[in-house]
Amino acid sequence: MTIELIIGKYNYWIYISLMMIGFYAMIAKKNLVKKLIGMNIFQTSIILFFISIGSKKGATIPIVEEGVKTIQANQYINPLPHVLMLTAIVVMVSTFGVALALLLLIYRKYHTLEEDEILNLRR
Amino acid sequence: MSHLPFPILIIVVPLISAFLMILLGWLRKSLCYLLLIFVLGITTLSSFMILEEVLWKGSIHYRLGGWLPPWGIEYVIDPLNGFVLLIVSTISLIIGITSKPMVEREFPERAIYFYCLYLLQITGLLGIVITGDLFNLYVFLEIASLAGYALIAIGEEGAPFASFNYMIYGTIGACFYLLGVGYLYIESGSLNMADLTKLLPGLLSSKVTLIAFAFFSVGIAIKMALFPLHVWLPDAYTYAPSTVSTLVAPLTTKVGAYVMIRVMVNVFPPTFFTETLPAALLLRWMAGLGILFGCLFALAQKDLKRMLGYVLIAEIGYIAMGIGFGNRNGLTGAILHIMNDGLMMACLFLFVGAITLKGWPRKIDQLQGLHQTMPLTSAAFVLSGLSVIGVPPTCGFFSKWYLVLGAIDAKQWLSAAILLASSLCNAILFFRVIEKAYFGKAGNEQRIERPILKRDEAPLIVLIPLWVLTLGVISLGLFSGTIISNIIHLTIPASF
Amino acid sequence: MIKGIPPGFIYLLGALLVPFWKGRIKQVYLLLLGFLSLGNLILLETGRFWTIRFLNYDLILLHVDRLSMAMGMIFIGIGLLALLYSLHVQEDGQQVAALLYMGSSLGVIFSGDYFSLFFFWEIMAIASTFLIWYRKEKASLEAGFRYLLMHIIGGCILFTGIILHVVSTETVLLQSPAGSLASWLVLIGFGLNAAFLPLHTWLPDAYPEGTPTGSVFLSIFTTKTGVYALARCFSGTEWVAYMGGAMALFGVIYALLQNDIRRLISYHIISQVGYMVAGIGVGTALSTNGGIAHLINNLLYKTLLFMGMGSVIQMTGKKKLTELGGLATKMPFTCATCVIASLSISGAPGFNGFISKGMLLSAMAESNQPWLEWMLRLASVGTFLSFTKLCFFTFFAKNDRIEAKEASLNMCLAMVFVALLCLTLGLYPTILLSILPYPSAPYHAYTLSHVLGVFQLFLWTGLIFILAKNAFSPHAWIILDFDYFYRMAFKWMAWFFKGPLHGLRISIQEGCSRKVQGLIQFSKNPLVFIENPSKGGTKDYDENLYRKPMGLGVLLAILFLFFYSLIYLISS
Amino acid sequence: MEGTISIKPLLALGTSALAALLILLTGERRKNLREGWTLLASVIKFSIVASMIPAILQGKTLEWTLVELFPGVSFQFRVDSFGLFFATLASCLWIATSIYSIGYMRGLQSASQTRFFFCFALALHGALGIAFAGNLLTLFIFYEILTVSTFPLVAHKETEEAISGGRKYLAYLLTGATLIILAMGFTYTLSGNLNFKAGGFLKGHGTDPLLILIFFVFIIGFGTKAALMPLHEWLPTAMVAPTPVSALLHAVAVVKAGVFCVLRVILYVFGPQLLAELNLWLLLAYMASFTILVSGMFALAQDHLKRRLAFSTINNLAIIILGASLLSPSGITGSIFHIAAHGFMKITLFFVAGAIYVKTHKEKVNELDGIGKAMPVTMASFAIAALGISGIPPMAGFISKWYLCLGSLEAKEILFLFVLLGSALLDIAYFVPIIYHSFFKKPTGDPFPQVDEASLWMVAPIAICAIGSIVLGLFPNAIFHFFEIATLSAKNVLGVP
Repeated sequence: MTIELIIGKYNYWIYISLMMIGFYAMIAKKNLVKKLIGMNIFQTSIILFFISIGSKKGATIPIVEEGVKTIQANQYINPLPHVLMLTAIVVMVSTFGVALALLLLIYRKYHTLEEDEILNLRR
Repeated sequence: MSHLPFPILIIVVPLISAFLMILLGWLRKSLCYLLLIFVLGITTLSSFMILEEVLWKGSIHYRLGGWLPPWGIEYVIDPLNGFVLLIVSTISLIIGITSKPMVEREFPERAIYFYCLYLLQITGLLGIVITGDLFNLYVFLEIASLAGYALIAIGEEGAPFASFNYMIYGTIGACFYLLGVGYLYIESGSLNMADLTKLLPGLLSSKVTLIAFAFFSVGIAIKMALFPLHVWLPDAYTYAPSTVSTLVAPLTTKVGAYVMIRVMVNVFPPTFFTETLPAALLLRWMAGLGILFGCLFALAQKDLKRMLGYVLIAEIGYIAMGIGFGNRNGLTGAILHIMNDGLMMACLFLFVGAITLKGWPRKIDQLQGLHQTMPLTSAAFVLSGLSVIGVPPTCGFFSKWYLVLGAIDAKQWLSAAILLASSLCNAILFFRVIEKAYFGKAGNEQRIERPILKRDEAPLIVLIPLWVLTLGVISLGLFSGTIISNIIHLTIPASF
Repeated sequence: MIKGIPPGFIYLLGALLVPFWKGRIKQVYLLLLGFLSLGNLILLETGRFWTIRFLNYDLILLHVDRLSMAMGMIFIGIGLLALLYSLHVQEDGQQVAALLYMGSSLGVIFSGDYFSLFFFWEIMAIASTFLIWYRKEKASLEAGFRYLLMHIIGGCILFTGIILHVVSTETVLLQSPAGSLASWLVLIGFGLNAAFLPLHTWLPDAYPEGTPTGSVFLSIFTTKTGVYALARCFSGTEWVAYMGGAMALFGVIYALLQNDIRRLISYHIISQVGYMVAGIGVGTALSTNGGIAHLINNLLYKTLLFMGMGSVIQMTGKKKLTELGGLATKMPFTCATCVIASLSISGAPGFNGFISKGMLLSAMAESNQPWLEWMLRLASVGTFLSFTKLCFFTFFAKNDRIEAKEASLNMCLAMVFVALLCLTLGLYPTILLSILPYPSAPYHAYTLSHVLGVFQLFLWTGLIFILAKNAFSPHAWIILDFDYFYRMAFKWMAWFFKGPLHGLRISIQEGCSRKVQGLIQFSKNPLVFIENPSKGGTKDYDENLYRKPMGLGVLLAILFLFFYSLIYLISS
Repeated sequence: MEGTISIKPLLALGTSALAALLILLTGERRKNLREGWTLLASVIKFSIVASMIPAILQGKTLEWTLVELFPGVSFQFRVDSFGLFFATLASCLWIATSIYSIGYMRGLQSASQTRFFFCFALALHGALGIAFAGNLLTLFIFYEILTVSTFPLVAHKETEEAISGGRKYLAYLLTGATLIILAMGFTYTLSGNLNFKAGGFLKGHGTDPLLILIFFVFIIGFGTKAALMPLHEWLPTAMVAPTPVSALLHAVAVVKAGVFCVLRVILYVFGPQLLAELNLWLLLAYMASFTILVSGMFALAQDHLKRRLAFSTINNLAIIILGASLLSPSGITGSIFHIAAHGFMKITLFFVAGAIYVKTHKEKVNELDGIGKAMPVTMASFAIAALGISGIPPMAGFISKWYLCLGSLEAKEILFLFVLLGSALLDIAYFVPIIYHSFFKKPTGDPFPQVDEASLWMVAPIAICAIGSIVLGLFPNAIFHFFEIATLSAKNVLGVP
């Protein structure tokens, strides 16, 4: 366990901790909204993961200025993860939207969003 | 660059029509159904043309926007995609045709949105199958899932909760898959499947690749409802509206199975899956337990649809087991079962839809006299039930046959025993229902009083597709030899 | 040139048409059948005819030589008389059975190969059983069943022998069986029909239980075909000869102890068959001739006896010596014919029994078998004794309570006719001698020594009867025969099959179905072993009761991820 | 042996399938038409099958391939002598059964007759398909059709008892069927082939222990249908079915199909040589002998007439298997011939049981005292058939007994001869009391006041089948050439010219 492993790869640690927080919420929280928030945190951690793997020290965002003839790859961070994550964010947002709509439906039906109460109601 | 536009048509047409559907719905509600059928017809036609071309000329590479891989998104269509594509589009067309009376009965005011979501769902499923890019696959996976969540939530009392449940698991599965893609990208710098196939053999020793593989294993397992990660399935499919479960049940899980084959056997080298890692072993175990579990719990169910849900879990187990055997026969069985199970499940869920349409309860105990009022419908159920049991010459037998051959080749006696035991279990399951429907007098459970047991058959628009599916179930078995030697054998990696 | 057809066929085919006739026409038809076969007999020539290809064999349905011819003549002749005797019988079935019985025994006599012999042998057994059953009493039903069982067992033994023979020789031709096992089995098979000891029990068991007319047929054919078959295949086997002697003695002794008149005669059949078997066993030309001659004679007087006793039973309804008596005046024809028959069977000079018994005794003496000779002589004493007893107690003893009329015309006619035959053959033995199998063995019946010997015997016997009349007077006791053991064996077997074995099956079945019930219960709720959340005990599965929070599934997913990664990392 | 291509097998199969469809479409309203279809189909089918006899006798085989199922295995019909034997028997007795069942079902005014006739036609379809199948897989397809189509027939009465009988039937047979899949899988993996070949095709493949395993899986699989002990228990239970079904089940289609399949496996998959090398035949023969004796003993204990007949069936099926397992020419001939002989005799017995039930509603053996007087033709037929089953000449049973016993000696195992004879004795012991009680026992009072013979629809098939069993015994080659075909099959299998 070297210090490098902790410091050098801090991005991964952050992503993992975020992910675990999200999981914790999904597993332990009884409230469906909290679960949903957990899910969102979990998804965000993935975005973080992807963005961080595309980054390089000292590089800039991958937008080529007008007139530049030769592109040096090490001056730009990898554009692909960004592109992917743009799409992923869209997906996640829509998931979130659908989820909220579902919660609305659930609330109308059971008048509660606590999972154990709903389960009890259905027994 | 292919000269034919079909590969893109098959995605774009339903996608665009999904939005057109809403516009059209504002104008003329009655036209929506026709649009749906029209679009599904186009996709079916296209997939048919695609498969034909693939079979004649070899794989099609279709690059979106002209970008070269690995940067651009490429649609690669080999016989496996083509085959699954055809299955998905055909079944969705047939189910689409039957949707009208069910929609009108269950949720007429939401018909437009239903049709829209239906098309989105199909877009997602077809996209998953057709794409040659791992990330693109994720996107389509989520499109299909989101449409699925929404569709399921339309259903009866427990549906929104079941749908939410499904969504949590589905998202986790999809995210795991996405993480797997990310790790592979770290290692190889590519997202293109064909590219990865070339790159990966050199990278197998890396731990990152291993972790990626683990993420894929779990993520896809959740999506295809492999035991014990199936927990979302029974509730979601039971409470979904009948037409939705008819659509979702046969297709979603099958497409998940397709993804599993694609990733584990095609993208990664097959030996990695079977020899380097105990992945195949784990898969077999999960599948075996899943089959037993599915059968056992199906036995305990009183609700016909729920029972079918558990049967579906067992069927997924079959496919996974076939993949897990890691040999030619096993994989043949798995791929064949994707088709067969798609047909059988469509048929069975459609049967449930048809009887619900006529006001019959879904409780197995209350089906007495069904054969008198709906003889043709119940006959279809009997035949497809026999297929699930694996009675020849129905198609279910042939996939089971290949799976058993695979088990023998792999010397997996326990698996063989499980496969055979499960078909017995299925026999109990289905004959229990058949017995109630045909020999109803025996039960001393309260018999629902139906004063007139006149013939009251499901409408033709349901009945004909049901019987088309049933005939498919009966006859495709006999043509499985042709299908296998002309299509499936082309899809199996040479190392098997 | 008209060739004869196998004589059995006339009766066998004829039997099929019986149900289509009624009343008088039926009677005419039956007699016609008899005469037809008599005529057919004349057309027969020596040799093998009617060879047909059946399955993989060449079967000879008509094998005529002097032996079968002699047997055929007496069978057909006496059969005709028996038909006459039973003309009054109304039931079609009984007539059919009798015809089938006759036909099949003729089939046995004339078949030249083992296959067809056995074929007819079995039909004979079945057909004869029906003659017993037709009496419709409980006792006769059971006795018939025992009779059938015994014959089927005998048939099985014979069958095994034949099969062994056929396999080892690859031919079905009728000849002495090859191989010791085969020949023993065939011998036992034949011997059962010939009432070998201790396989004889069917005879005294079943014959008294037959219908009055049926018993006549029974007494004619079954044992005689056995004797015929022995003569065909086992002529000259010493063991058989001693068996014959033993049978002759045994039969007589048991006959003396009987009370039931037909049972008495039945035991006499054993005794008489013993004579024949002894003759055949000795196997010289004279002794075989004697055996066959005795067979012919025995058929005549034994049939006559059964006819007479049948009439008595039919007319009085009684069949015990203790209940009978004083019928001499009431049934004079019956009485007279019975006396003739008794004298014949006892071998009085002038009656036919005298001829054949004499032949046998001389043959024994000739071939140096003093033991056998004395056994047969002793049996003769017993025979005379028992028939004196029979006639006395049936016809002459005092009995005032009995009422009877003379038997019907056809019966009397048949009886008188047979009686005349007995006398004819006794007085003109050349007729008899001319048809015997060995024409080269001359015999002179009425020599002085023969006649004197018989008279000597009669005197002594008469003396004994008069002195010890009381000792011989009939008693209503039960005499234990081998029968008892067979019955016990069958009873135990039946008990075992119906009791313990059946019980075992049922209990296994119930055990299985309990297991299945348990499984069904389990399948209704596979979670019985896990604690039921609604503390109601084991109820049917209900998804709402068992629905777990969704966090559990999420946890499962993570655990699986962890688990998979771990395994992959370790194993790579 | 080159097969001649002929469409006749397909036509014969098509006839019954079409009949089933027509019956279903005609339905309950037009009864006469519906039953007309049954009769018409049975006659047409029989004539098609019979028209194949001459070609087979010339040593040809008729083939028709529909579609290749997988490499080396097609959906194929191949009519050889053995198959034709069974097909002739089944289609011939179908005519009798159709006539009879019309009488029976009308006599009882049974419900759901359309279902009954439909399933009946389908079951015959399955039986014929089994007979004509050219390979194991095709055979299995029809085997399952037969199994499934018989279930509604067993459960026809829809009482609790009938349904549980049906369940038991299915449970046993489907378990057997799954084992067959396994065994077929092994066979295919070993040899890459499933096509029947006279004398077997498995020789030279696989190791001995594996072959032994496959053999037993096969025998257990098909043995359930052939009611080999201890897999027999479904059969007596299935006696709740209406009598024509029991007749069909126990004399012609179902159990015979099971035996047929066992024989196919013994003679056409494994082959005499291989079985002799592995010494498996002896084991099978012991199994069969056990069944023969024990079922005979069980039969003695049954009061229920049909159940007694059921155990007798179990007994006879095992006899057929025993004969074939002896692997000697006469044994195989006798065993094949016994399929027909037993078919004719047992169907008569069941028909009689049904006729009695229709007229008197009595099913117990001890209730039949004196019924011979009321129904003389029926009971006479019973007597003929029962005695025939016990191997008494001139009925057909005698010929099969003769050949089976010869076979046991040719195989140098005299033990089996005793088994066969012992079973004949047991047959006598449990059949003959019925005969004499029904004819001769004087019942107390008149138990059958107004009973006479059943309708002509029923009596005619009874009498015809009874006469048939005599004719078959006297002229075993008459009309259908049963004996010749059986001999031919035995020769083919053993490779004797």
